[in-house]
Amino acid sequence: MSIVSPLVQPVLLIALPLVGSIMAFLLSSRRATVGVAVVAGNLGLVGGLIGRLCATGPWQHSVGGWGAPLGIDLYLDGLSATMLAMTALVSLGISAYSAAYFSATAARHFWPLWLLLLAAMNALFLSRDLFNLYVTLELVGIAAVALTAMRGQRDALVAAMRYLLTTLLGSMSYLLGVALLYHSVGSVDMVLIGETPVPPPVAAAAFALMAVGLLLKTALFPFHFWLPGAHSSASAPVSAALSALVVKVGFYILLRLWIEVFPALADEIAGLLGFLGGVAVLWGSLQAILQQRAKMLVAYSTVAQLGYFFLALPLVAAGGSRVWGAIVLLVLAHALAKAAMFMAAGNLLAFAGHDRIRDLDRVVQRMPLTAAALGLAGVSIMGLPPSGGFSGKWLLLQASLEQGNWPIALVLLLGGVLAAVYVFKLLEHIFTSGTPTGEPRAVARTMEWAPLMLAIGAIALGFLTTTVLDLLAVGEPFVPGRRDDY
Amino acid sequence: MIINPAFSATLPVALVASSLLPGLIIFALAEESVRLRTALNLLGALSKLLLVALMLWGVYHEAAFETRFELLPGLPLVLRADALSLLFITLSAQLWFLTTIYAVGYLEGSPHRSRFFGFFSLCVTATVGVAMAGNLLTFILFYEMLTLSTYPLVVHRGTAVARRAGEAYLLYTVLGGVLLLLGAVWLYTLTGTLAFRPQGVVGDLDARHHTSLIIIFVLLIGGLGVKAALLPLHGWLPKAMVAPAPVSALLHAVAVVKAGAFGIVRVVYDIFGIQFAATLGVMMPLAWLASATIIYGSVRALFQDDLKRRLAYSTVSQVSYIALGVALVGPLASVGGLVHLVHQGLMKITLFFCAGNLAETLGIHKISEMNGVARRMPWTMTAFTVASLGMIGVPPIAGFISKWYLSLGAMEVGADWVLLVLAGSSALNALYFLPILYRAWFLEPAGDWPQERHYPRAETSLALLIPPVITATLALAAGLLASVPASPQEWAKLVVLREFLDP
Amino acid sequence: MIASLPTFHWPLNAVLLGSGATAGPLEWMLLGALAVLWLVFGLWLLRSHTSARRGLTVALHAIAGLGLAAAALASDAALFYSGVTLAGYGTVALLLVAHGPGRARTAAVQVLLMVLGDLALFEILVSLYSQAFSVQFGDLRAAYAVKGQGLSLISALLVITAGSKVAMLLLLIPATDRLPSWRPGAASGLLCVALVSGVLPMVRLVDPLLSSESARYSLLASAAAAVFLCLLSALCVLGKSRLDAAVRRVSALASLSVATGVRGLAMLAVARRLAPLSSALEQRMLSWPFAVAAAATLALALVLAVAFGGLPA
Amino acid sequence: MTPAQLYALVGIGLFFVGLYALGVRRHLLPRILALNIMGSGVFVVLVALARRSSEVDPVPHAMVITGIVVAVSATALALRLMLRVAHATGSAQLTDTGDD
Repeated sequence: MSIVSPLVQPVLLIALPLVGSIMAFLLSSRRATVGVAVVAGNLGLVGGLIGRLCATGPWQHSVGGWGAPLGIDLYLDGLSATMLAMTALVSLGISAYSAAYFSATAARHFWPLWLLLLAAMNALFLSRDLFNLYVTLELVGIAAVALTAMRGQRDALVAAMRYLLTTLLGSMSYLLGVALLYHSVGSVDMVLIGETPVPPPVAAAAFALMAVGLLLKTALFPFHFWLPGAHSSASAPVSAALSALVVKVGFYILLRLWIEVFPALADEIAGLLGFLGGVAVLWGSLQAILQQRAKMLVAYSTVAQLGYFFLALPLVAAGGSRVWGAIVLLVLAHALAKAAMFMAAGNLLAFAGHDRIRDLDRVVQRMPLTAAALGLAGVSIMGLPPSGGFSGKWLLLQASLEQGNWPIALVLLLGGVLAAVYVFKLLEHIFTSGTPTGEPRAVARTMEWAPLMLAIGAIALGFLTTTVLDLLAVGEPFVPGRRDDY
Repeated sequence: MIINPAFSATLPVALVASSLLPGLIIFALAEESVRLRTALNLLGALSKLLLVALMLWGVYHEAAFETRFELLPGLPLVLRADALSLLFITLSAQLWFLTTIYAVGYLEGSPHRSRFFGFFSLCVTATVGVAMAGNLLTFILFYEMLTLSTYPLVVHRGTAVARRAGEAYLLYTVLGGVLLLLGAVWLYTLTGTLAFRPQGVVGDLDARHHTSLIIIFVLLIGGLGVKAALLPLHGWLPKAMVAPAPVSALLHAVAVVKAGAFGIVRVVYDIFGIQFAATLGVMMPLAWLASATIIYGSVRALFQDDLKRRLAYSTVSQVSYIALGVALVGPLASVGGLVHLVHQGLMKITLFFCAGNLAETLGIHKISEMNGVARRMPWTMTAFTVASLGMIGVPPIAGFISKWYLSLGAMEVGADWVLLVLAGSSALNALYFLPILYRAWFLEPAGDWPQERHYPRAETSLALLIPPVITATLALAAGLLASVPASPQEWAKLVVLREFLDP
Repeated sequence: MIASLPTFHWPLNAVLLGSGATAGPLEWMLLGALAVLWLVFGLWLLRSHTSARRGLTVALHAIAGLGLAAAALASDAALFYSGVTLAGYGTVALLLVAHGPGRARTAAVQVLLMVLGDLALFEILVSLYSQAFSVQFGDLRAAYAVKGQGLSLISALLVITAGSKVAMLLLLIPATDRLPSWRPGAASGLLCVALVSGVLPMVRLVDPLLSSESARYSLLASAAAAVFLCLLSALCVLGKSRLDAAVRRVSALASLSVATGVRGLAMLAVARRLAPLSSALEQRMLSWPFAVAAAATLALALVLAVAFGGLPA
Repeated sequence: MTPAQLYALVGIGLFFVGLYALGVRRHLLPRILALNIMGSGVFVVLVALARRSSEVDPVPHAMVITGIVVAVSATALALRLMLRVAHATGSAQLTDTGDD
């Protein structure tokens, strides 16, 4: 339990990173210290919130006493708490890594933007009306783009630009959908909209617009064109943040819409999204296998892993909250594992000066911790036990077999095999003995420990499955319209 | 018998931890700290032996050792020690101890030893977990852990050949894991439980599920058959020969191959139930497959000149004895199969130790280089002779007991063709082992050895010499004293009595 | 005189499948014969040029002798079988040590015959056990009385066992003119093996209370099988030069018959002891199962002969 | 057709004009402008549809103001980024995909 009164906690959750970001911007030194302190504090706050949540159940807070529609309502249930916890954990790892990673000059750009991103994400997970979601989404996008461009190399800039155009387009289309909905309902509150009848054509149009916008941001195949470039060209911690957290944001909103606003419509397009998800799994994995550079490989693996979330959607209609739980498990597992992988790949890059897989022999051997991080994260990505990835996959496989949905089951299994192929394409270099190319540079301890810790987290998630599922169930976020019974 | 419940719940965990913790610590050790590493290894191995002894005593007096932990909703992680698992644990604990000593001597001065011994311990941890798994989920968990922890050992040498072998190993085992996973989840959707129970858990299913049950059986056996090197799935085993000798010993005698065979036993007896499996009509095909593997492996072994490859194919053949004993639905055959789980381990590990000694001391890898080697290394070759005669089935060595019970079991269920298979296998074993012995004992050495190394105390370093001598003695004792209480044979009878014959 | 010898019984429950050893009149006599022959064999070994490997020779001789004793005294199948195999492998190894690689092909055929005989013996014991559920010879004999009736595979296997073991002995003959001196010594070793692992099974398994006048027929049966096997194997051994080899074989046969005359008497003694049980064999072995068995034996021997062709010489 | 609906249609028209431009133009500046046009289109829709009954609903206006602020900041970032890209690649267009 944290000392701050629970009513202010959610606000602090947004305010603390914001203040931190401003401080980091104003300060001339010690940015890293401030940043890490803020992120650690953020983790503490989230811990307190979760404690409170488990004690009293879900609750709502109107900022400054102004209620909806004009004011801003913050809302917390199991799902948002889980996402907050994921963000807090992963961002702590990333911050620890970045503290050692960035030079003083780079830190001047990194920390303010990074903390801003954190604030935006916290706000997003806490807010529950469509317009706030739009604003926060936009903030997340802008911060993410700025972080991507930060490295300043040519490819990074180009990728960032493409990323920016994509994300802006996505928000526009999303916002138009919000406008249409507002017209027929007169509110942007999710549950309200979910409960009021909307003329089908309007609803369909709105959902289509919002869904497309979010899919663009979530980089579901075939909207993934911008992702590999952006995720591989950014600097390591940023790539980790993008892959682990930022892409999940769009999916989170889609998930909320799916459950609260458009349950009927959603089930109709479930098949399509499931199909796209399946294609994403296979296509992303194959691309990953074909890549010659470590970071590109990891980036494409993100494309594949995102596919799993959508692949499972056809199951939710019959499977209910257990399937949702499995999906969220996969989201968590991927967040931890992928952050670890990107940071480990960053270590390789920093150590060898390149990330050509071919020439990685013996580079990895001299960084056992990084190698271990890669290996453990790989276990979760491959979905081997014990790991969060395995738990999620098992539950999905179970649901798909119960519903006799063989295609999904097969894609799940095949995806695992392909994942094994590309993970070991990296890992087998740990053991081969070659000659180091170029003069290796030392890598800071924290930069080795941070990814290892996150990877261990991904493994530990396999043992905490039931706990996580219980936390998720608080406030029954997966049952439409449960908001008004607290 | 009354045992403090807290104690009985912690013992399985302790058994797993006794090799897991040393392994994790060893990873962190520096390459140079040989003493500490060795001390940790032996400490772990000894404490495991102690715990196993405790458990043997307890289980013999029908105490129950069980630990549960909620892993997935409705699917706990269960570690349980029953007679069958102890048969396997005891074997692996003893052989792990000896293999550790051997490996310390074998890898002296070679690079990446901390990594090696770390994964070595993980590998044994996984094996113990496989042995104690109380349900299929737990089994899969440790089975995959075994795959992952063995891979680094297979590719330890780091050569291109080793890497290819590792790729083959992964290809086979990962696909096997997929089959296993699919089968397990499917089974779970039908039965709602994956627990290992005597007489199985699927017997009371509706008859319309029988087709899917047969498919599930095929999936599970396919997944396990990869590690057990059943006929179409054995390809990785001979390739994996590039690994250092202790690893081959571990692969063939203690961990990987045995885990597969053990899994087959578990699935047949504790998931499907032997009688029900027989009524499903899946056992006879399994018996045929096993027999085919037995003959095929022996025939392939005939034509290998590389000693370790010949031994590898001999493993392909010998391990299927276990599957065969299970597949011939009958108590005597079961005793034969189960007891062979131990006997094959003892004999095969001896053979690989000796092969390693030849390679390490004289640089001999091919059988054609072995002329007169027994004059240079009499003790090693004596151990080798005992083990290979045991493989042929010559009494009073352990192999005889296995063959005896298998043949009896075959006659008991009226499957007389199995006698021909066994006789043929014995003849083939003689055909590919006796020439080796002939070369080693009766031919003149052909000049100098490829790379000879001299040791002050004995024909080779004692760490390399003592383990094979011990295992050979054990193999001899297991046969000669087969009827003393708690001998492998007696224990296997106990298992059969408790698990399969009790109503 | 023989019957007055004392009878001992040693139970060995912990050993193998729970076995035991018995020493009665027959065993004493057998032990005596074996001791003499085995001593001759040992002396011959020491005389032949094996000083370099004397240690090995002595060890092997001791082990094989132990095997012979165990087989002679065993009152149960498992111990008996262990003794037989020990004696067989040990003796062949000794011959190899004595002759050196020069006799590789001979030795190979002997090994193949030995393995063949052991396999046959194994199958006999297993199938009898599955009838009797006991390894004691008493029960096994009862089981044989049941299973061995009429056209039985077991009788055939029994003949194969005996035949193959005796053939190992006779196999020395055609090659003798190229053996070192004291060749009767070599033969005496194999004679022990033949007695213990070829003839003794019949004594143990076949019901001895039978009319004696048919003894010669049944011994003839085994001998015939042996000669068949032996000639066939000899062909494999001598490879190319068949004609002169054949001639030498005949002459050598004569020479050996003289040389082993003494032991012939010993054999007669045993044969007389065995006579009663022989008619039982006659009933089965002069019937067509025996013909089948002999044919099968020939075929098998042929296969083995081809198979071992690639062995190092 | 009420003026409100007319406005709404205009707004939607703007949105798609912008979308079209975003699709066909290669140079970055027009693309950024196109995004702004799309944004304005959405805002027009919001404001227009705000009038559903006799009295005007203030919430959409609040939203639009917020939205404009966001759009402005986004545009600023986009323009800066465009300059950097132009400086780095020599052309203000997105040439290669960056993932060689």
